[in-house]
Amino acid sequence: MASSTAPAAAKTALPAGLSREQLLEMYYFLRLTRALEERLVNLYRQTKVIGGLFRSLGQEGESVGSAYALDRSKGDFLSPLIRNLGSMLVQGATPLEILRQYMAKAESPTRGRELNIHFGDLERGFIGQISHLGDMIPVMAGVALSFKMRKQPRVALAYVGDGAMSTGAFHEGINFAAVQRLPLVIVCENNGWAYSTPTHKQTAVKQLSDKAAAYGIPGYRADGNDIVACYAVTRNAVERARSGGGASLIEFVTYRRKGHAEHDNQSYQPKEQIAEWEMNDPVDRFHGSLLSTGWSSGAELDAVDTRVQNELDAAVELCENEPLPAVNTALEGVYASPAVMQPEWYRAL
Amino acid sequence: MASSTAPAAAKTALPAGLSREQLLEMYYFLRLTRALEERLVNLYRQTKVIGGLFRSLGQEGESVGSAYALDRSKGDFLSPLIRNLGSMLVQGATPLEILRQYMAKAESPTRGRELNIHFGDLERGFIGQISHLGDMIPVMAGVALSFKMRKQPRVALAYVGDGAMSTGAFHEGINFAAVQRLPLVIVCENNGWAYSTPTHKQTAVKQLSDKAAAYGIPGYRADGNDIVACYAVTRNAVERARSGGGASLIEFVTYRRKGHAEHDNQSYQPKEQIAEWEMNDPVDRFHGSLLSTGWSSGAELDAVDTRVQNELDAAVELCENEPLPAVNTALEGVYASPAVMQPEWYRAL
Amino acid sequence: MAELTYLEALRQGMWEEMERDERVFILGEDIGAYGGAFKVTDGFQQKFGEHRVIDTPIAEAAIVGAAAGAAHMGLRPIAEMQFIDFISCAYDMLTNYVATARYRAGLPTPMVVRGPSGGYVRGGPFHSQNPEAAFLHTPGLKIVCPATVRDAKGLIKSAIRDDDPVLYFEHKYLYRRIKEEIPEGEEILTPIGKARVAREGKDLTIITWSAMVFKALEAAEKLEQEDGLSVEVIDLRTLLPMDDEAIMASVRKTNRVLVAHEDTRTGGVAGEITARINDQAFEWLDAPVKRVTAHDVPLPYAPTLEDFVLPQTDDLVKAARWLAAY
Amino acid sequence: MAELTYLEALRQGMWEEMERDERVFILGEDIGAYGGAFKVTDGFQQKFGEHRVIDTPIAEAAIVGAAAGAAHMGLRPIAEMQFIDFISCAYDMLTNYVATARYRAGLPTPMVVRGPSGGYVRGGPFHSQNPEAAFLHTPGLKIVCPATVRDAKGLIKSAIRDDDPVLYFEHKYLYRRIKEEIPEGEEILTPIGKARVAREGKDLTIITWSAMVFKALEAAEKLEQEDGLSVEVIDLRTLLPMDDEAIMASVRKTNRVLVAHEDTRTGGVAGEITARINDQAFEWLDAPVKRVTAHDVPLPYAPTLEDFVLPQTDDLVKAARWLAAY
Ligand SMILES: Cc1ncc(C[n+]2csc(CCOP(=O)(O)OP(=O)(O)O)c2C)c(N)n1
Ligand SMILES: Cc1ncc(C[n+]2csc(CCOP(=O)(O)OP(=O)(O)O)c2C)c(N)n1
Ligand SMILES: [Mg+2]
Ligand SMILES: [Mg+2]
Repeated sequence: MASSTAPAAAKTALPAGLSREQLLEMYYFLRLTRALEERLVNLYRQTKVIGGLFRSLGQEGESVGSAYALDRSKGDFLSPLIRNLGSMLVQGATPLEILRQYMAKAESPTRGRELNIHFGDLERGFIGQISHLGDMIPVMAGVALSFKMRKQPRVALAYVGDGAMSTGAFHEGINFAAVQRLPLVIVCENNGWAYSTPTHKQTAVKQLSDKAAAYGIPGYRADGNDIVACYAVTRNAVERARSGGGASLIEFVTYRRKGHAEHDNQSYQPKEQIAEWEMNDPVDRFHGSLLSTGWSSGAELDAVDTRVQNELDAAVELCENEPLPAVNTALEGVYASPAVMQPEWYRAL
Repeated sequence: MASSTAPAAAKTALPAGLSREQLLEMYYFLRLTRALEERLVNLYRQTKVIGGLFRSLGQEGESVGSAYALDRSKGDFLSPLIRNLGSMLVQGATPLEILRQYMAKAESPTRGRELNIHFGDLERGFIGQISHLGDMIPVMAGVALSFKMRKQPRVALAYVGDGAMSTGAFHEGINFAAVQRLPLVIVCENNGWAYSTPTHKQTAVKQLSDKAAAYGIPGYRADGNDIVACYAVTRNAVERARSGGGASLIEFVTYRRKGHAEHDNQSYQPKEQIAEWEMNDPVDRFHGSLLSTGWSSGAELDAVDTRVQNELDAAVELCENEPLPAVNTALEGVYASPAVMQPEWYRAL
Repeated sequence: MAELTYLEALRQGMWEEMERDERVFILGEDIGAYGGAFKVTDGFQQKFGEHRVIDTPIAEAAIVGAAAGAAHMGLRPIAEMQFIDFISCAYDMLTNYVATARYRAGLPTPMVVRGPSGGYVRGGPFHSQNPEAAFLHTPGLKIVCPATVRDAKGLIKSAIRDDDPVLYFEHKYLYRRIKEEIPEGEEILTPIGKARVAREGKDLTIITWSAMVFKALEAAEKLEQEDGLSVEVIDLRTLLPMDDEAIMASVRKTNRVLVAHEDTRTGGVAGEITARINDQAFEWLDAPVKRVTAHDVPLPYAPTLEDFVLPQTDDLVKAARWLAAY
Repeated sequence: MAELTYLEALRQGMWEEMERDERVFILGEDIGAYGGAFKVTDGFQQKFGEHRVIDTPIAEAAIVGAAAGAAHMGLRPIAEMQFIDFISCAYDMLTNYVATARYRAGLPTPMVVRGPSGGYVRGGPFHSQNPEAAFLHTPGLKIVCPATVRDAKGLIKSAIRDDDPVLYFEHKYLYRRIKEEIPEGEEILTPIGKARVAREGKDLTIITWSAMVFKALEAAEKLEQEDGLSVEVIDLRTLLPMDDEAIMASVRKTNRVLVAHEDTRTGGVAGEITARINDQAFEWLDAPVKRVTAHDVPLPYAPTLEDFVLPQTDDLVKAARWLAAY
C-alpha cells in the first residue's frame, strides 16, 4: 500500500506478530471472500450458477485467519470445506477459478466435473473435499504422514464441521493422526448448525474442543469471529505441529448466518440469534479494530475494497461468456491408463 | 448350597449389596467360564474344534461381574465379544450351546452357520457379535432406543475392546447413544492388546475412560480383575441408565494372558508382564476373598467346582458325537420370504 | 380422487403405515422439524412426535445399525439417507450385519433404508448415485426402485410391512415431475418381487426401472410413430429378488431385448439381467441382449457432460432400431 | 531356482519393490513386529523400519484414506486389510474418494489395497469373502486376483508400479498350498489387464480366476480322461479392466462357455462376463453361457455347509458335461 496513505503511527502494538502489511492482506482476503460470495449470489439469482450455492457469511474470519496461519513458503497444506472459500483464496485459489467452478465452465479447475469449491491443487497446497463428510480427515492424515515420513517441516490443516464430527471417518482419521503424532491441525468450525440440526442434537458435549481429550491431543478454542484470535491460535497449533508436537484440535465458535445453502430459508434458525450474530460480524469487527488501533488507515481499507471490486468485475466478465466443457472430455482421465474410456456402443449408431 | 456347609458367620460385611448366594453364583460362573475354556482347549488340541479358539483367561472376572450387574428379571440385554464367554453364561447361554458352536454341530444355536460364541437369543437377552469390530455399538444403541421408545425400564450393555474403540462404528454408535440419552452401558475391556498391537499404538490417551469426555457422558474405571469391583461399577452405571440418566462408558483395566487366539504364540507379549498378571488372577482372587472374608466356605466352593466339572462332563459327552448340519439346511432362512433358496442348477445334474 | 406427485405418494405411504402401526418410526438427518432435505417427512414430527421421527447426528452407520437393533426388538424402522449416495458409509453395516442377521442368528430385521437417488439433476458425482448394483450382490437384502406415483406409495408400504430388510431407492428426478390420480382410501400394496409391464409390445423389449422407465416409454412411442415398431417396456420395480418370470415371458414374446439403466455399465445390474436371460431363455433370443447404460465414469455435473454420460431417450431409440434390424 | 509358495512370492514381490523404490511403504494392523495375521509382512519392519511398515489402529477407513493422502503426495502405499472382509469398512473411502480422485481433481492416487480373501477354509461368513463384485462397479479402480505363485509376485509388483489405485485380492487358501519355481533375479511383472490361458482346449471354455482356477484345471483333466473333452481354462487375473480380447478369442474357439467363481451368483462378476460375451460374441455361441458359482447365501462355516454352498470341482465337471452335450 502507498505509505502516503498510512496512518501516522499505530496507537496499539501490532497483534500476534503480524505486520501491518499482513493485517492489510488478511483484510483483503476477508473482503474478497465476502464480495465474491455476493457476486455469486447475484449469478445464482440469474440462474447462472449450476447446483447449489453455499455461503460462509459470518464465518469468513476463521477461514481466512486459520489459513493465513499456514506457511505457504514451507509448503503447508489444507483441505477446505464448503464454507472455506476464504481459506482457499488465502491458499492461492483465484476468484476466476471459483466462478468457473460454480458455472461449470470448460476452463474450471475440475473441467466441469465437480461442483462449487470442490477442487484442489497440489502445487498451491490444497485438496478439494468430497461430499461425504469426514472423509477428508483420514486423507489429510495421510498427507501429514507423507510429511513425517519424508521429514519435511510441513503442516497439514483440515477443517471439519460440528456435524461432520459425528462421522466415523472423522474419528478414525483424528485418532490415527494423534497416535502417529502427525503434523495435522484439525479445525472444527462450530457454527451452531449442521443443516437444520443444532449442535446439541449432534453431540452431548458442551465444547467441541473437549473431543480432543478422547485422542490424547490438545484442544483449543477461540472466538471464530475474531480473525486475529483465529490466526493466533492456529499459528500456535501449526508451529507446534511443525516442531514435532503432533496433532491438535481447534474449535472456532462462530455462527452460520445464512441457511445451509441458498435454497434453504433457514426457518429453523431463531431470528434473534441471527440478528445477534450479525452484530458480531467478523469483517466489520476487523475493519473497526484496524482503524481504532491505527493498524491501518481508512484510505488503505477503502483502497482494498476498490481493488477487490475491480478484480471481481474482471473475473466475472471474463468467466460469464466462457463455454461449458466439450462432451468428449467426459471420457478422459478416469485412469492414468487407459487415459480415455471408450464411448458406449449406442453412441456410434 | 446346603446351609450345613455354610461358614459359621461372615467376618466381613457383604459387598456391593450382594447376598452370599449371589457371590457364590458369581463364583460358579467364574469357574464355569474358566473350566469350559479349558475343555475347549483340549477339544481344540484334538482338532475337534472347527475354526479358532479364543480365550478370556484372566478376563473372566470383568465378563461375569459386569453381566451379573444386569437385571435379567427386567429384561436387560447385552452384546458379548469374543472374550465374553462369561457374560453369555451369566445371561443364560449353556455350556452345551457353546460346545456345539465350537464344533459346528447341527444342533448348535446357529446351526453351524457362525463360529464360536457368535450367537444370540432375544429371549434370554443377548445378541451375538459379528466379526467386524465396532458394529455392535450402533446395533445395541438401537436396542436401547427401542427400550426408550417403549418406555421400558430395560438397559442394554455392549462390550468393546481397546482396539475396537478405534473404529468409526464405535464412535458413531456411542455418540448416537449419548446424544439420545439411551439406556446403554458400554464396557471397554482394556486388556492391553489388540491382537499384537499394544494400547499405546491404538490411541494416545492414557485412560480409555477419558474417551467418555468426547461424548458428554460419564466415564468410569475399575480393576478388571476384581469381580466385585466390576460388578459394583457396572451396577451403578446400569441403574443410572435405567433411571433415565443415559449412556455411560466403563473401562476395565485387565490383561489378555493368552494370545489373540490359540494359534498365536503371543511372542510379542513380555513374559514378565504375563507372569505379573498371572499373580493377579481374577478367579484366584475371588476364591481367596470369599474365604478370607468368610462370605463362603471352602466346602461350598469345592462343591461349586465339582458341580462345574460334572456339568461339563455331561455337556462334552453329549455334544461330541452329535452330527454336523445336514447340507440342505444351508439354503434356509436367508429371508423370511422366500424361506428357502433354490439349489444352483448344476446340483440337479 | 386426488392427483399426487411421486413425492407425495411416498409421504402418504409412510404416513398411512405410521398411523396403522405404531411400531413404525423414522430416523435420519434433518427429518424432524425441517422435514428432510427434500421435505419428504415434512409434518411427520408434528404429527407423530419426536420419539417416532428422530433427528440423528451425521452418522449413517449408526442410523442403519440402530435401525437394525430396534428392528430386532420388534420395531419397524425407516432409515432415511439424506442423499442415497451416503448409504456407502453404511455399506459394512448393511452387507455384513443387517443382511446376514436372520441367516446367522435367526434375528428378524424388518427395516427400510430409503433416500433420494439418481441423476439428470446436475448433482455431480456425489448427489446423483444409483446404488442398486452395490447391494444386488447381497443375499438377505431386498431392493425396490419405484418408477410410478402408484408404486412410490405401494412399494414403501409393502417395504415397511416386509419382514426382511428392504432398500427403497426413490428417484429425486421424479419427486415433483410426475403426477397420478391415487384413489383416496384405496389400500395400495405393490408386491415386492413382481415386475410390471409398463407398455405392451411384440417386436422388442426394453427392461428397465426407476426414472429410466419414462425414457423407455418415450422411446417406445417414438419407435411406434416413426418405425411402426411395437416395443414392450418392463418396469422391474424390484431388483432383488428379481422377477425372472416376467422377464422371460417378455423375452419369449419379443425375442429381442434391451436392458437399460441409468447407472454405469461395468458391474451394473444389466449384467445380471443379461446373464439370467441368456441362462433361462437363450433359445428364444434372435439377437444379443444389449445394454444401454451410463458411461463408465464418475458422473460429472456440467450439463454438457452429464447429458453425455447418462443414457438419453434418443440412445434408446437408436439402440432399439439397431436391435430390431439385427 | 527356488521353489516359492504363493505367500512367499507375494512377500518377495513387495520386498523387491520396497528395495527398489523408497516411496513404497505398507500400513495395516499388526503388520510390523508381528508380521501380519498370516505373516505376509514377517521381517519387513526389521528390514525397512517402522516408518515404512506402519502398525495402525483398527480403522480401515483411516488406513485407506491415509494411504490415499500419502499417494497424492507422491508415495506408493500398500494398505493391508487383515482379512479382506474388512475392506467393507473402507467401502465409502474407496468408491467415493479413492476411485474418483483422478477424474474429479486430477489427483494421482497410486496405491494398493490388499489382503487375504476367499473361502474353503472354514472361516465362516466374515473371514471368507471375495469382494471383487463389490468393486467391479467402480470406475477408477483396478482389481487383480492372482491364481499362481508367479502372478502372486508379478501382479503385486505391477500393482505397486501402477499409477492407478489397485485392489489386490490374494487367496488365503493358496497361501501355502501351491509352490512354483521362480527364477532368482528374474524381473516378474504380470501385466494388469491381461488374462492367461491356463490350459488350452477346443471343446469348451471355463473362465475363472483365483483359487477356482485349480478346480477348473482339475475338472478339465477329469473331462479329458473320462470324456475325452478338450477344455480350455482362462485365468482372468485382472477383473478390472477386463480382458475382453482374451475372453472372446476363447469363445470364438470353443463356442461353449462356463463362467465360474467362488462368490455368490446374483450380482456377481460372472454376470458381467456373461453380458460381455453375449454382447461381443453372441453369434459364436452354440450354447448359453452358464454360471457355476456359490449359492446365494452368506457363507456358513460348518464343513458340511461350506462344502455345499461353495462350488466344487465335481460341479464344474457336471456343468461342463451338460454344456458339451447341449
Ligand atoms: C456422510 C454424509 N452424510 C450426510 C451428508 C449431507 N450433508 C451435507 S452438509 C451437511 C451438514 C454439515 O454440517 P456441518 O458439518 O456442521 O458443516 P456446516 O454445513 O455447518 O459448515 C449434511 C448433513 C454428507 N454430505 N455426508
Ligand atoms: C473392522 C475390523 N478390523 C479388523 C478386524 C480383525 N481383528 C479381529 S480381533 C482384532 C483385535 C481386537 O482387539 P480388541 O478390540 O482390543 O479386543 P480383544 O481381542 O483384545 O479382546 C482384530 C484387529 C476385525 N475383526 N474387524
Ligand atoms: Mg455446522
Ligand atoms: Mg484388547
